[in-house]
Amino acid sequence: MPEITYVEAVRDALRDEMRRDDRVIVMGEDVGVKGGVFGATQGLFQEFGGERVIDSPLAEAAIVGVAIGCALAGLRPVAEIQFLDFIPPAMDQLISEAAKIRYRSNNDWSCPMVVRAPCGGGVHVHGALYHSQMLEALFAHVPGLKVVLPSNPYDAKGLLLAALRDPDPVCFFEHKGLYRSMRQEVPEEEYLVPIGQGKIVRPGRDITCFTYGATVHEVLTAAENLSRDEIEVEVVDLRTVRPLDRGLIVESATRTGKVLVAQEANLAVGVGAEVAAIVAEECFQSLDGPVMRIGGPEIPAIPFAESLAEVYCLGPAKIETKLRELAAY
Amino acid sequence: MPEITYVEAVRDALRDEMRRDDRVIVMGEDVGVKGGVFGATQGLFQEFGGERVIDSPLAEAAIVGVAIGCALAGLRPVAEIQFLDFIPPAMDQLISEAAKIRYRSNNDWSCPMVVRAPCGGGVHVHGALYHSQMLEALFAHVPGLKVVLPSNPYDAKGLLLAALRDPDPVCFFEHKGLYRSMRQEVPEEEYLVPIGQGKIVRPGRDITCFTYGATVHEVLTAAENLSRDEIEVEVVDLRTVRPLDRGLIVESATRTGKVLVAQEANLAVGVGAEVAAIVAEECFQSLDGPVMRIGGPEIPAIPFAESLAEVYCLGPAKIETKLRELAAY
Amino acid sequence: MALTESAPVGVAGLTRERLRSMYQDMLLGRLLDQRVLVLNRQGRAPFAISGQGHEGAQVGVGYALRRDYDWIIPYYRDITLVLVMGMTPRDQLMAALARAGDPNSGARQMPAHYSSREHNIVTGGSPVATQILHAVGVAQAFKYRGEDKVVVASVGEGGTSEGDWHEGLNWAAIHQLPVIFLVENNAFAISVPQALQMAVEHVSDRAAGYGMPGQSVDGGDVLAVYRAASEAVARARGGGGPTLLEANCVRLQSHSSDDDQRRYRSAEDLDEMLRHDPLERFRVDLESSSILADGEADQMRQECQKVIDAAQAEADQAPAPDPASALDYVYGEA
Amino acid sequence: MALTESAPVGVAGLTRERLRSMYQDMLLGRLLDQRVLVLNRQGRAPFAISGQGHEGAQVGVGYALRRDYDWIIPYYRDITLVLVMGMTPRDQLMAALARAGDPNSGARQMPAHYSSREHNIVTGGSPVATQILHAVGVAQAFKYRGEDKVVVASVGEGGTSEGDWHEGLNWAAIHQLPVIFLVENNAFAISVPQALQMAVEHVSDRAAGYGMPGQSVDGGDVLAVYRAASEAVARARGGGGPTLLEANCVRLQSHSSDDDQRRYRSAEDLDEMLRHDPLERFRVDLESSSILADGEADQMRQECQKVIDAAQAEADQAPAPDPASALDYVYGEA
Ligand SMILES: Cc1ncc(C[n+]2csc(CCOP(=O)(O)OP(=O)(O)O)c2C)c(N)n1
Ligand SMILES: Cc1ncc(C[n+]2csc(CCOP(=O)(O)OP(=O)(O)O)c2C)c(N)n1
Ligand SMILES: [Mg+2]
Ligand SMILES: [Mg+2]
Repeated sequence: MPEITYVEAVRDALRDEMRRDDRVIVMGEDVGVKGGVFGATQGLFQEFGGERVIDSPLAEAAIVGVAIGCALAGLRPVAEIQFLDFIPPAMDQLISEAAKIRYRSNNDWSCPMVVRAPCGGGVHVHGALYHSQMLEALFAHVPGLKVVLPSNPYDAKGLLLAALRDPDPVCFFEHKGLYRSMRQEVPEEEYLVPIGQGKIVRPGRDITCFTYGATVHEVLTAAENLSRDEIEVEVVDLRTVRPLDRGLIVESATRTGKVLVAQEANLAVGVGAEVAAIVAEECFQSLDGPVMRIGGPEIPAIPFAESLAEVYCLGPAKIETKLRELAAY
Repeated sequence: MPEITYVEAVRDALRDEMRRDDRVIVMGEDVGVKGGVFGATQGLFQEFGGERVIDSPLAEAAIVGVAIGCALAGLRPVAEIQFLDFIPPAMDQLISEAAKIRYRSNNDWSCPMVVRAPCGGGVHVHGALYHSQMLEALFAHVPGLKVVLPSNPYDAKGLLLAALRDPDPVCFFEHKGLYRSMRQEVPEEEYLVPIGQGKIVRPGRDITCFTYGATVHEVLTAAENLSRDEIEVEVVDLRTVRPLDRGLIVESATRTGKVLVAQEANLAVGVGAEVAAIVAEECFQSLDGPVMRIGGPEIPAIPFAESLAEVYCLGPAKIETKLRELAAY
Repeated sequence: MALTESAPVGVAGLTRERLRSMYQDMLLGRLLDQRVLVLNRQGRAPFAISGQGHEGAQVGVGYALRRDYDWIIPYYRDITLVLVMGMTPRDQLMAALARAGDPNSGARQMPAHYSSREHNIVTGGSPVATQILHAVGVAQAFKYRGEDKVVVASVGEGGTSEGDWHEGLNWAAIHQLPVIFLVENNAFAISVPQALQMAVEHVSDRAAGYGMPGQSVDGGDVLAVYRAASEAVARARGGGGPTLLEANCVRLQSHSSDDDQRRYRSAEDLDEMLRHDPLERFRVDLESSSILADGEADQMRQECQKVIDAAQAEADQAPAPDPASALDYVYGEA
Repeated sequence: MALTESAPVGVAGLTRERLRSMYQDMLLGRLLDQRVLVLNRQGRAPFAISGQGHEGAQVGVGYALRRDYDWIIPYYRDITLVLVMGMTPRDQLMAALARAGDPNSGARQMPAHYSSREHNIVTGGSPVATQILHAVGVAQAFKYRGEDKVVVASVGEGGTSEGDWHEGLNWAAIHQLPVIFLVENNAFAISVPQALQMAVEHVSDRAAGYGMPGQSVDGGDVLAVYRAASEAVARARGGGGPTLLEANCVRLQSHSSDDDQRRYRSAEDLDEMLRHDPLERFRVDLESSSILADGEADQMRQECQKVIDAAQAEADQAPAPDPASALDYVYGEA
């Protein structure tokens, strides 16, 4: 199996599905000749032409709204938003329209489409306030949408193929900190990773840490450090944050009895709050300690200067401290 | 003290503050001659003229974006969104711009403004999917915003006056189910209800129910029913959902040991999840039962037909059942 | 009078039969609209929004399309347009009374949120102007598949202030897509007059700025609308790209059953409107050119009322939606 | 050559001194821009976005305004415009090197997100075109208070595709507000050429659709821009409402330090651009009309470099932001 990067996995999934299904078309800013600002659509314009790989005007509501129209008319559009930070202009099309089309038409119409966007930041990534945000909570709140955040190349390809075949709108948020930093063996042939299933990426008996996106790797590093002291942390990569894998959440939390939720996004009213609330309601009798959360502080996003960015970002050390606190409880 | 309705309280606050402070101006669809579709700006155009009470074009991003510009230039604008359901086109202006202006300019600029919108629905209100939504979670997630949802005329006036004097953008969401259904004695003179403070609207020893908006009244009814069986439910009206009154939440939950969070909005990744997560983390040792939530089911919003709307809406009976379940735990 | 030019053989390339049918559809739309308002006043239909005064625009455009072939994405005033495209009074009364059998949404949405996959009527929500972008996407799909279908999206003049409207027209012009942007300009957006909505006289003045043809027509003159729409349809079908078509209408009723336009419009203004009633104008034209015989309009009216009565009887008996179904269809089966 | 018409006494109502000062500002902007790119290539400035090729447009507009009286809401290419309005190379290098002393944002934002309350330069974020609406609001406040100030909002031609742009122009025209919508059209939005951004030749073709005057000028000709901008400013100040002013520029560098325009633009295209360099053109004009003597431009260049060197030396020494400050200023004190 060839080793490929995360962004190559995204591109391979798009290319393979476009070869297989001519209803799949791609639209977004700079997705054509340039192949996307991160190269996620590299080569597609050359292979499939400007009718299927459309360099859109600079208008996010249009990118999503036109994609909705394409979906209504039987295509399988992929809308790329250049940075997740620029999805708010398309929010109305996503939450008022795409999410509600099947329900409001009593199943007469549907809207199968994928909205892709790079998200996230971190120290040493110079994205600052508007090229770093994790906004998944805004979509995870909305019935009718599915929200996926793969943490590695294998999942990126398998989940994107699943998203492309899903009957409903899927928000597919790719962590740009992982795009080139992570290589992995990925099958060349087709495979699907089902939407809505989390995965235990490290089994452990003492604490469960639920997380997703790039934070998975920071949690894994922290977990290794704790393992040296024989504290075994189970790490669950949620992978999909809407719908959440409730079964896995409850099962793992019940087994370990201690839970930390770690997320890169701002903490308040985030996905981690939902996970914590599920655990607090459904695992009450099994809990051996408070359900803890760690995530972005109460500032708008990651500032530019490294000295400031560090305050926002988690990193293994902060996570380790929190895990030790919970372990000691 | 005169008895006035909720919508009159809103109008009085606007009028009084416009008389006091000529930096206050109002803009939105139909806020002028018509006085707003619910009458919340009735009489203002006649008293203050078209320069201060601006009938805007049908463009929500503009209503909020122009208000931001007014605030930057030293005014105290009030932007009315006709229904909260129609705020998503303005989301970018709210969460990318208004919320971040102070932070991104390192306190050089600020954005004091109020965004008002009627929200919510219920059986017998014919709002359906797009004239009934509770979208506060989308804003409660965003640092830089404040989010207020008064449950009665007294708070509506006092909180709106506080919002109008706040140095930062305040989302002020008024429950339209309460606009005319609720009368209360409200002082004619000025008073402020501080943003960020919840209120125990019914003390109790057995369970705390945290809630806000119109649901407060449903919870109170349910609490009365339980009281007949000597189960005393403390009802906390959160009033502000960003920032949450963490102190009160922890204090009350610690005291009663049992918590239900009730909200009209969709449950997943909502304000109730945040409250539950806070309780689960900070009150672990005091809890005598699972932290429970009740709220909107996993459907987009309140359907039109009454038979369907009932499935969405809470109402005292469903809340009572849940409270009894928790009490029996 | 355009109409009498070539009567009695017909006008605007339309046979006498077709002209009569146009009148009948306008009439059916008007009467159905009135019925819904009555049901609302009786407290039986919780909400009503009227298309009275827009029938000329709607029938003119509808007749320029190929039914069950071309697509429309209507807005809430298009009661008559959707009738032309294949909906029935029964369908609409099911919606007005919130019956399970409402084909638009199963009574999940307010009435006048039209939808029918069978008739290529695309589902719409309440947010104004979002549908403009959907129409562009539908047209993009037509073009991609090499189909010669056309899609019409309608909106009020107030809706043209929304960002989505701009983004949609711009995109359609760049890609020369087969879409017609119909603006039913009734001079008011609820209470906001056109002068507070835009600083131009005609919405169609904006077409040039997008690089597409634009035209304003008298929406009170169904045949003028038909001609303009037919031209736009021919252009779109032939690969000539989009058109901005403005039809100037009158809003004979208040914005909706929750509004009272006497509070913000003068009595003269309201009176003056009546002179532009498209239904009355068309009747007079058809009668004066003997396409409608004396008394025939009344007879048609009675026939329409019968259809509506029967539809109402059916809707009256029809069941409300099953509560259990409220949770269905948030997602499809994978 | 417009310039030689009335030289040596000056042109376009500008004294010789003022013309020289305009050149000097253009030069300073260019050289500062180059320095930031060097710092980026050295790995010291994490991000850079260049305004090279836009100096004519920016100085032309800036000189038409009253500094510390009128307002601007710039975009990321306005390095030279903000210098004209009062920012210094030191300010900008503090931002490039992410120093605590960055007056724009305290190094919270990427460089080129200009802001200075002192100089009436409104803070901007990264989302394209949102600032258009803020400018309209600022102008609304001016009008409400009866002030005769003017605000300029700038944006690229790509930004005109956003809904916010439409909503802003529409609002400003309705209320006849003192705002100038400056579009710096460099024919590309990152890699997307104008023809995929709009179906019209000139952005200014859109002005009529909003009911406001629109003009396209050669952004390579600083004096032409100055004249057009002065006219627009006079109109706005006098209560005559908004103007859409398009300045056609060249984007001499790639979109940003993360882009390489050779991947999507032809070598001829890139070569051809150089002929439109506003700085070179102005120098030749000033020299041929003896407003600049031989060698003076070189001398000015050296002076500018000295200013920039000193600024860089200061920025080099300046401290990074204190981590503890990261949590400040989310909210103000009530
Ligand atoms: C995004 C959005 N904002 C506001 C509303 C509320 N609203 C419904 S119709 C309407 C006026 C529409 O006027 P116009 O577009 O002229 O159409 P008309 O009703 O006159 O046919 C408004 C403000 C809405 N439905 N959607
Ligand atoms: C809302 C939004 N979408 C996308 C981007 C990413 N982006 C930044 S600049 C740019 C191109 C802008 O082109 P143009 O407006 O022509 O200005 P230019 O850079 O050419 O001066 C894009 C797509 C953004 N910053 N904001
Ligand atoms: Mg109208
Ligand atoms: Mg450009």
